[in-house]
Parts: sequence; C-alpha cells; structure tokens
Amino acid sequence: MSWEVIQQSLPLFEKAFILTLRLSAIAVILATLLGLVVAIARDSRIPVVSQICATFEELLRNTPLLIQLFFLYYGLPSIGLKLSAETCAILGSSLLGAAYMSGAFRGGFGGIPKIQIESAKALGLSPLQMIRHVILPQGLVRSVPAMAANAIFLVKETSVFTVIAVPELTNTARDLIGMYYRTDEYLLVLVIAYAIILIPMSIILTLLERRVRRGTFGD
Amino acid sequence: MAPSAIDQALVLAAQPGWTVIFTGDNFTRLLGGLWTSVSVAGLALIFGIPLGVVLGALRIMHNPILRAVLRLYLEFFRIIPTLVILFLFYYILPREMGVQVDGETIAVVAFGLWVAAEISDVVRGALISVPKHQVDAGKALGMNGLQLLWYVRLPQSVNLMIPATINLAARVIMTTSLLLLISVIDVITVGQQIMEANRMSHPDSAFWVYGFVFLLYFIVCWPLARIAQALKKRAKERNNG
Amino acid sequence: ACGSSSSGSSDSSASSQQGQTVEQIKKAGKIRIATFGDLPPYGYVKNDGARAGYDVALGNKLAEDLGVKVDWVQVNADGRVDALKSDKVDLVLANFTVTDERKQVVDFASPYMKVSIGVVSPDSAKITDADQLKGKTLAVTKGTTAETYFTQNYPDVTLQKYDSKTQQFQAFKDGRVDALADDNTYLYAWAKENPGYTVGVKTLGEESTIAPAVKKGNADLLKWVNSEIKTLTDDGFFEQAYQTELAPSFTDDIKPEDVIITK
Amino acid sequence: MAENENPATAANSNAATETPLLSVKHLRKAYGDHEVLKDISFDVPRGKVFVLLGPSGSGKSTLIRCLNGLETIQGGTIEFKGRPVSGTEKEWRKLRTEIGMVFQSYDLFPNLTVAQNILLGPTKVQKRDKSEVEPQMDRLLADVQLSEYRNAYPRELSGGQKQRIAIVRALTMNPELMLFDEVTASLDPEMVREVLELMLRLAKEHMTMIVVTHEMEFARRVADTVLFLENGVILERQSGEDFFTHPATDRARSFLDSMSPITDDEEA
Amino acid sequence: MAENENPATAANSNAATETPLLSVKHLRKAYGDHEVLKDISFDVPRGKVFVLLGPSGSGKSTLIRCLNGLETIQGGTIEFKGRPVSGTEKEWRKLRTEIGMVFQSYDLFPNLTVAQNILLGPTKVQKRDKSEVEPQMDRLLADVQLSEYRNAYPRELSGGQKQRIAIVRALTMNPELMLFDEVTASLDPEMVREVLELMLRLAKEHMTMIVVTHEMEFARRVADTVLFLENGVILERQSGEDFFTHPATDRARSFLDSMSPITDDEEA
Ligand SMILES: Nc1ncnc2c1ncn2[C@@H]1O[C@H](COP(=O)(O)OP(=O)(O)OP(=O)(O)O)[C@@H](O)[C@H]1O
Ligand SMILES: Nc1ncnc2c1ncn2[C@@H]1O[C@H](COP(=O)(O)OP(=O)(O)OP(=O)(O)O)[C@@H](O)[C@H]1O
Ligand SMILES: [Mg+2]
Ligand SMILES: [Mg+2]
Repeated sequence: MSWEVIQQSLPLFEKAFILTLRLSAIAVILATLLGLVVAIARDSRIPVVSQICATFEELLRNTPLLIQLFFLYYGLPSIGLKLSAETCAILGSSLLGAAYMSGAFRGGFGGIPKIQIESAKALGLSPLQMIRHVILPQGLVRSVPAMAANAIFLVKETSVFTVIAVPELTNTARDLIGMYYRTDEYLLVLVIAYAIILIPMSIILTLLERRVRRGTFGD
Repeated sequence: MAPSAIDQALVLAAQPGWTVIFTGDNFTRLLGGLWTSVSVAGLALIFGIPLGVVLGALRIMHNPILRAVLRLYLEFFRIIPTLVILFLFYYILPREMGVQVDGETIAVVAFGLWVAAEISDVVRGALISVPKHQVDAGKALGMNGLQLLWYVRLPQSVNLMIPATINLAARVIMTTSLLLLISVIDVITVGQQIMEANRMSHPDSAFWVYGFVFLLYFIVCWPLARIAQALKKRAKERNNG
Repeated sequence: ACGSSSSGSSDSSASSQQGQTVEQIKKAGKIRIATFGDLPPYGYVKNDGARAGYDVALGNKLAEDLGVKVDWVQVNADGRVDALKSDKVDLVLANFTVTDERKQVVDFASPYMKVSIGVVSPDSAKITDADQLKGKTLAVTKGTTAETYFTQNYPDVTLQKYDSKTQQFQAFKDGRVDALADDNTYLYAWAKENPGYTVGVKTLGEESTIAPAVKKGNADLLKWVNSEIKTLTDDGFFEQAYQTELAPSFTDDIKPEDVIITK
Repeated sequence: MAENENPATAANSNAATETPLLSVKHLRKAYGDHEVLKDISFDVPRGKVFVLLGPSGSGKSTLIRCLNGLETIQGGTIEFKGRPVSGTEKEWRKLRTEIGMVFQSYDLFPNLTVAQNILLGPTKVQKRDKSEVEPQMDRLLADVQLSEYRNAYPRELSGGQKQRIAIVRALTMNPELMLFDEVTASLDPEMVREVLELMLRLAKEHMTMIVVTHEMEFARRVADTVLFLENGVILERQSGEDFFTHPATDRARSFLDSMSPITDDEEA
Repeated sequence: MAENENPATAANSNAATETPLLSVKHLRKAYGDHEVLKDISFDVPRGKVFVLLGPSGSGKSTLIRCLNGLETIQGGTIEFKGRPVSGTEKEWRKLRTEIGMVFQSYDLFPNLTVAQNILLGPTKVQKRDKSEVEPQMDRLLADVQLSEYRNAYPRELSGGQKQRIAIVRALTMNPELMLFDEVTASLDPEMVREVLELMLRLAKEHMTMIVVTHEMEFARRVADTVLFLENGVILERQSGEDFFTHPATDRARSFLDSMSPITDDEEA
C-alpha cells in the first residue's frame, strides 16, 4: 500500500467523484419526476395508458441496468439512434429509477386508509381538492422511505456506467488498475469514495424519513 | 483449420440481423451463458439464505455487541455498490487465500455474503413485525426463546419473508450481469463473442443480440417478481382476514 | 549495502517458485491460458462455440507439446495481469505487449509477434499523423499499450476507454469517436473487414513485441515456454500459423515480416 | 347548539305533514351477488333523530353510507328536501355539504391541524370567507371545550377529543342532516361519554340526525324513532320508548338482551 | 369448571390466615423516568377474585403484566405460593405454566388450529403426554360449547369464540392463578356476554383470578375485592359490594359515574 500512489491518483478520482455525484443527482431527480408521472398514469382510466405504463415498469424493473445500457449504447446505433455515453447513462438510470419510484409512489398512495378518502368526500371535496389537501400530502409522506431506498440504489447503480466508458468512480479505478497494476490502492480509494457519498446520504435520508413521518403522522 | 471469419461472412451476410442468434450453436450457447448466470445466483442463494436466517434471528437478540456487528455487516453491503464488492472479492480473495479460485466461485461467495446480509434484514424485519401480544401470549404459556422463535415468530413471519426472498432472488439474477466484468463467460459475454464472430456479415447484430439478452433476463426475472407480488398480496389478505 | 546483489528483474529465478510448475500442469492434465474472446483473428469464438485465432493456435500447440488439454479463460485487456497474479491462469496468450511496467508484475517469455501502436480512422476524415488527433476523441481499450501511450504522450487527446475490443470497435463504427488506437496488428485486420476505414498511422512510438506471460516468479514454466518458442520458430510454426490464421484477414500490403518474428 | 343556523328545524319539527327532510324509498344495495339492503323505505322529518339498531352485518353502515352517496345503490330512490337525488357524483358532492357525516374513527386528516381540518370544507368547498367561518369555528370549539387545541395536530388529541373535533368539522358546514356511524365504538369507555353528551345536545337543538350506535342507554334517550335492521331489512320501526320497553319481534328482544351483557339474574 | 384440578382452592377459600397464593409487596415499576406503579402491595388468597379498576393509563395492564414476569420490576417483591420470585427469566418461564393469562385480544396463534393452540403449552412446554392432555381439552371445549371448532383456525371464529378458546388454552395448563386483562374490550357488544359468563363460572368454581375489566356490572358481581388504581397507586381497596355502593374516595365515585356513560338525569 503506497500513499504516494494514492495521492497521485486523487485528481483523477476527484473528477470521477464529481461526475458520479452529478449523474446521481440528475438520475434521482429525473427518476422521481418521471416516476410520479408513471404512477399517476398507471392509475389512468384510459386502459392503454395504464397498460403501457405497467409494461414499462415491469420491463425495466426485471432487467439489469447493464444490459439496458448496452442496448442503448451499442444496440440503438444499429437502427440509427446514436446517443452519447452520458446521455445513455442518464437515460438508462432515470428510466430504471422511474420504474422503481413509480412503485414507491403507488405503495405510498395505496397505503392511504380508505376512510381518509371517504371523509374527504363527505366534506364535499372535489377530486382535485382531495388530491391537493389529502392524497398528495399523505401519499408523499408514505412514499418517502421507499423513495429514499431507491435514491441510494440509483447512486450505487452509477457504478455500472463503467461499461459504457463513462469515467465515473468505478471506471476510473478499473482504468488505473489496468494501467498501473496498483490494485489495492485504487480499490481502497474507490470504496472510500463511495462511502463518502453514501454514508451521509443514508443517514440524512433516514433522519428525513423520520422527520417527515413524525411531522405528519406523529409516530 | 477452421474456416476464417471471411468465409463465414460470405455465407451469412445475406440474412437479417436477428438470425445471428440462431446461427450455429449460438442459441444454445446463449442459453448456456444464461445458465451460468442463473446457477451462480442459485448457489449464492443456497449459501446465503440459511446464513441470513441465522444472522436475522441473532439480530433480534438483546446482545448489543452482536447486534452492532451484524448491523455493520449489513450496512457495508448496503453502502458499497455490488459491482465494487465483486471487484474487492475478485482482486483480493484469491491472493489472500493463496488458492486458485475461478470467477464463478468468487461471484458465488461475494453474492452469497450479500444475500446473507439482505436476508438477515428481511428476517429481522419479519420477526419483529410479529405483534408483541403474540409473543407475550407465547411467553405466557411458558415458552423459552427458541420455542418462541419456532412456534410463534417464524410461522407468523414466513409469509412476509418469502415474497421478499423471491424478489431478492430476482435481483441477484439481474446482478449476475456484472459477471461479465470478472471474466466469467456469462450470457452477455457469449453475446459479445457472437457479435464479434459475425461482425463482418452482420454489423447490426448488437441491436439484436443485446435485445435478445435483455429479453432473456426479463423472461427469468419477471415471473419471479409476479410470484412474489401474488404471495405478498395473499399474505396481506390473510393478515387482515 | 553488501556488494553484489543481482537486481535483474526478470531473471531472479533463484527466489521461490510461483504458480504451477510444468510438472504440476502435466499432472493436472490441463493448462489454463488467458486469451481474448473478441479479437479476430487473434482470439475469438466461432459460431459453434470453438475458440480460434492466432493466439489460440499457439496455445493449442503448446498444450499439445505438453500433452495436456487447454482450459481457456477469456479475459479483457485490463484483466490479464490480475489473472496471473491471482493464479487464475498459468499463461497469458492475449496479444500481451511487453512493456517495462508490465515486466514489474509478470514475467514475459520470448516474443512471438512484432507490434506497434496504430491509429485507424474513417477515410472521410483520415488521420495520418498522431498530432492531428489533438482535441479529437480517440477510442482505446482499458489496459492496453495504446491507452498508456496516449495518456503519457498526448494528454490533449480525449480518450474514450472501453472494456473490451468489441466495445471499442463498435463505438468507433457507430461514429462515437474520431479515431481508434490499438495494436497495428488488429487494426490491419479490422480495416480489411471494414471498407471505408484506413490505418492512417501504422506505427507510433517504439516498436514492441508480443510475448507469452507467466506469473512473476514462475521460472519453471517460463523456461519451458522459452525453449518451446525457440523450437516452434525454427520449425516454421509461426509462419504457417500466419498463413492460416492471419493472412486471410490482412490486406495485401502487409507482409509476414511486419507481424511475426522470423528466424 | 348555537351554530345550527337552519331556520326551518325548530319551527317545523312537529309538523309531520311537512315534506320530510330525507325520504328513502325501496332502496336496494348489493355487493356483487350479495344483497346487503333489500327494499328499505323510511322518511326522516326535519328535527328528528333516527337510531339504526341491529346485529353486526345487518347493513347499518351500508345504509348510512348510501345516504351520503359513498355507495352507489342498485335500486330505489333517495329524496333530500323533496328533490330526488339522481346519484351523479357531482350532485352528491353538492349534497354532501348539506349532509354531515362522522365515522367510527380516524377520519381527521393527520396532516392538518384541528383548525385546518375544520376550515377545509367551508373555505375550499363552500367557498365561504375565512373571516366569516373562523368565529363560527371558535364558538363551536368553545362549546366542546377544545378551544386550546385549535392549532394542535390530531395525533395530540385523545380519541374522544378527535371525535368531538370531527363532529365540529361537520357542523361548521351548517348541515341540515347529520349521519353518525358508531362514533364511539373505538373509544375508551371514559371518553364515550363526552362524545355522547355532545350528540345529545345536538338532538336537543333539533338537529336532524341518523345515528348508528351500540350504546343502548344513549339510544333510548336520543331516539325519536328506532329502525331495527336485520339482514338488510327493516324488521321494526318504533318510537324509541316503545322499542326499548316492548319490542315487537323476538329478534329485537333477544338483540336487546344480548346488548346488556350481564344482568342481575344469575346464569350458569 | 370440571378442570380446575387444584385441590387447595375450594377448601381453603375462606381461610384468610393461610399463606396467600400471591403476595405483592412495595412493587415499583418505571419506564425510564416515568413511574407507572408506585409502592403497590396486596395479597390474593386462594380462591378469591380481585378486580382491578381505574382510569386509562392508571397502570392496570402494567401491574398484571408484572405479575406474570412480562415486565421487569424496579422494586418490591412478588411471592407466589409463599416463595419469593427472584425474577430471572428462567424462573418466570417455570411460573408462567402455573399462572394463566388472557389478553385483550388476538392472542391465539393464527397459524395453528384451535386444538394445536391448546395443546402447544401442555405438550411442548409442560412436556405432558398428548394422550393425557387431549381428553382434558375435549372436556373443556365441551364446557364452552366449542367442541365442533376443534380443528378450525382462529380466523374462522368470532371474537367471543376466540377469547373463550384463549381461556381454555390457559386452563389446560392447570394454572393456580388466572390473569385477565380487559378480555372483552375489543369484542362486539353481543359477544361480550358469552365470555363474561365463562369467567363468572370460573369464579364460582373458586379459581383464583385477577381481572381488569371495564364491564361494571360484571365487576360488581364477580369481585371479592376491588383494587382501585390511579396514577400507579392503589387508592381504594374494598370488597366488591362496598366499592360499588359507597366508594370511599371522590375519584372512585367520579370514575364510576363516567363508566355508566349516559345516566337517566339529563345533562346539558
Ligand atoms: N365493501 C364491501 N364488499 C362486500 N361486502 C360488504 C362490503 N361492505 C360490507 N359488506 C357486507 O355487507 C353486509 C353489511 O355490512 P355493514 O357494514 O353495513 O353491517 P353493519 O350493520 O354496519 O355491521 P357492524 O355493526 O358490524 O358495523 C355484511 O354482510 C358485510 O359483509
Ligand atoms: N412500553 C411502555 N413504555 C413506556 N410507557 C408505557 C409502556 N406501557 C405503558 N406505559 C405507560 O404506563 C402507564 C400505564 O399504562 P397501562 O397500560 O398499564 O394503563 P392501563 O391502566 O392498563 O390503561 P388502559 O385502561 O388504557 O388499558 C401509561 O401512562 C402508559 O403510557
Ligand atoms: Mg357498521
Ligand atoms: Mg390496559
């Protein structure tokens, strides 16, 4: 184990670290927004729309991100659609993330007790008012734990971007190992880099979860 | 000597891209690659689930040190991306153990320990979801810790554990896609060999081969997800009814 | 500080034997050889699942002479060193270019091919000099000499680093990069198969050699391989293998002497 | 209660010939094949209290839910203030501002404070001015001695307090009819009383109410009319006093027996 | 009841000078800083029925759980049959086979049939022979008129039936003391009666019992002694008759008032 080797690699890792953070953030945000849309559309009264969304969700949830990326990056150009590596990475992980987030939202909204909706009705609230004052606030809070788990999952999945030559953390570590054969040093930096992102993230999300829950339901 | 790539290409070039999947032994080779992936996942589960159940049961005990250690174990696997864990085992395990280990074995060990970590949390979650009054009722009959586990906690929580375990199985199978990166001849590697062998005759084979592998994974994992969902729903209904 | 310490890197065979000896391999009845699976005509897999190519032919010949069968382990460029280090294979026959860095971590046998870095580019935007690459993107495979060379000598070139040969060529054909750098030996073959592309830069940097590699310290196997390569060279095995495996994939302007080591 | 601003109630409560506030005719309700309500008919005059009694599963909750449009009905008609209800969701939404309903439990919105819970309907649905509704809310909260909980969240209240707030929430919309479905069933015994007292007070102020309850003492005191349901059919329809002193059917008698769990004659 | 095989009960029930079956002295219990039980002392002679009354949160459940070792105590002693209980989990496990307990609800194991539920304790914990326990179980099931449900699962039973089975399950272990914590609290009113009747019968057969209940009529009839708890302290200790007719403290009086939710004098 050589400190010097580690030190020399730090600038490269720093770049990769920032890229990983950036891609993670974009993926989580897009996945959340798109997931909400999919969740709502799955409840749509138009059967075609809800079926398309269900298929989308099932297809993506049940296939590995790696093969999705290969398909996007290497497969699609065969039919004339060429997207950059970063675009593929963002597209792949936010679509996959959306499928997971949609599940989180549906779980959260599905968990609202029927009586809440009925008492909203009994007050004469219109469907929109019901969504605005009762369903959204309660459903979102119930979705938070699953959303947090998905967010962490998505950050970890950025490591798979390595296969389409996106120079994120894992890619950088493997690259350095391939050039200089200092396996231990680079792996150590790699693990620490992920820990720096994910440990605080997981702690913050757990606190947030608790806070939001207590704020709304008091338990 | 075997015919060169050019000879093959002349014969095959006339056919549409998807045919590469069915050329020669390619189809069975792809299935063979898939079987490698599935069997690595299967072995990891066989090895990881029992370990996870034991760890999960230990995690509801009162010993704080044991609980902290097991929690740390779980968190490590939760925080570090599976791919990185796989690399850690791939690079470090054979060297430290001084024995020859192939990629499959490494994957089984790495995935198995990961499965054990996840299962321990599933089991713990399920066990503590058994209502307190049920446990109290068991205690009131004079049961000891093991009897409580065996007669009260486990039977009332397997309903919850099974769907989560099946979901995990699907996830492990999907994660075997990473085997490609540690030199295991998995379904994707076979796919790439096929694309390479036919790169002159079918420059568009990537679309078809990757598409086909995508489909293969879906065919394996989707039914598992459906079964898990159905069981979960049934467990919920039974709990309410 | 005590006088004569032999600091010769690859010849310090007096130290402890590493990896399997020839005897152990014979006893096991199989030799584990790392090779590429996606690099025709050197190492690839045919539609019937059989491995073929120039490296593979050599491997088969070595095994035949040892009287054992081959356990092929498919690797990517960046996995070759670790495959040896972690005892996953006995021998690497995967177009492994001899470099100083690599000599620190593995032991190379006598070379069996000549190689140099080349750059292939589309005819429409042909690159004939490495300096033209400044500000452009170049595909390389991780863990290859091309990657190291451009990283050290041309920091202005944007490298796109791929895991495998399949992926780098695919990305190149898809037009994701302006050019691709790799061993000129593959590029000759690839350019022939893909009309519209030319190896505009045929040699870059120093000419190097390709050699079998064994685990650092595996003196026993190394010795055997060296003598074997000598015999095979004398017997004309490499010329013959060139004709069957490589020549059909190359354009006519490539001569055997450009690639293999004769006499 | 001060807030019952419906001018009609007190004056008309004795005029039986008036149009009834609510009139149900031949109402039928089924879940799939399972007929839960069969040919139910009754009229509720203004200012009267109807108590629905009957064993578990007899259809009391279902009936009361039909009267608020929470269940679609399979046959019969419901008339409110003399006008038949066609049954579209839009029409029900309008009517629900005139019909208050309180459920067994948990029906305050946990994400809103007490005041926000109460103001939601009047301001958002009825589009009344907050400045007009707030004084009314404050008076009602004072009436039920819960003024100090104005800004509390439901989780900070006891069960009895929650149910009183739920009643206040319904009253603030100035309903002409109140529906109560076992509003004390999940309360601790000591909290039952505070809720029942509030309901008794409403009855005294001539609020028209339909009440499902298991509290027999309360039912006896509050009921102008008792409807005794069994198997989705009205078996008995009596004045409150008559029903409790001499029920007409055996079924009602044994029901009443079962509801006073241990009587003074020994059993074994 | 036929199965109460404890030879001591009937004969000794009047001998107050005998060692009490259970003796609690200066018991203290706290959750963190919150003292839930403060210096509780009382003796339960064999064959007597003690009823614990008191408002919600006064510590009744906590006390009864302490008597079964389900809560660890912070001070005082518990003596059972004259021997002090040291409080190790192992000792409690042994004692729990002699002390039966029935909870508010849902305490049958849903994954086992009625018979399996009942046999579990005697065969697995007491290691008695199945062939010996089964006839006893069958007699008890016949006593409570539930023989036909022998192989049913708990989900197929009504709440009242479940609670009767839970009592049978406890009785089959031949306990010398029975603890009941609001066993009818979550039952539909019509089912309360069948459970209370069973408990009355046990009392008549001189089973020693400690009962927490909100059913005042029942408490009045069954109690030899009433302990009235408030804030973790025994405020009153009276014979059953005395407590209900002239409670000594104001607090007990107002508690009794609150428990008969609506009395015949008008309120407003
Ligand atoms: N959503 C539903 N789907 C199917 N059946 C239902 C549904 N809701 C109620 N039922 C059935 O309708 C019948 C009447 O139920 P309801 O809840 O109205 O009875 P209830 O008189 O209110 O009983 P309780 O006193 O227990 O509240 C029951 O047989 C019940 O099983
Ligand atoms: N596990 C616990 N942790 C902390 N406090 C508790 C716990 N269990 C009970 N308490 C507190 O102890 C006090 C007594 O509770 P307990 O359940 O014994 O009352 P109770 O008299 O049985 O009331 P109820 O009539 O509502 O059943 C209450 O203040 C309660 O909040
Ligand atoms: Mg009901
Ligand atoms: Mg209690």
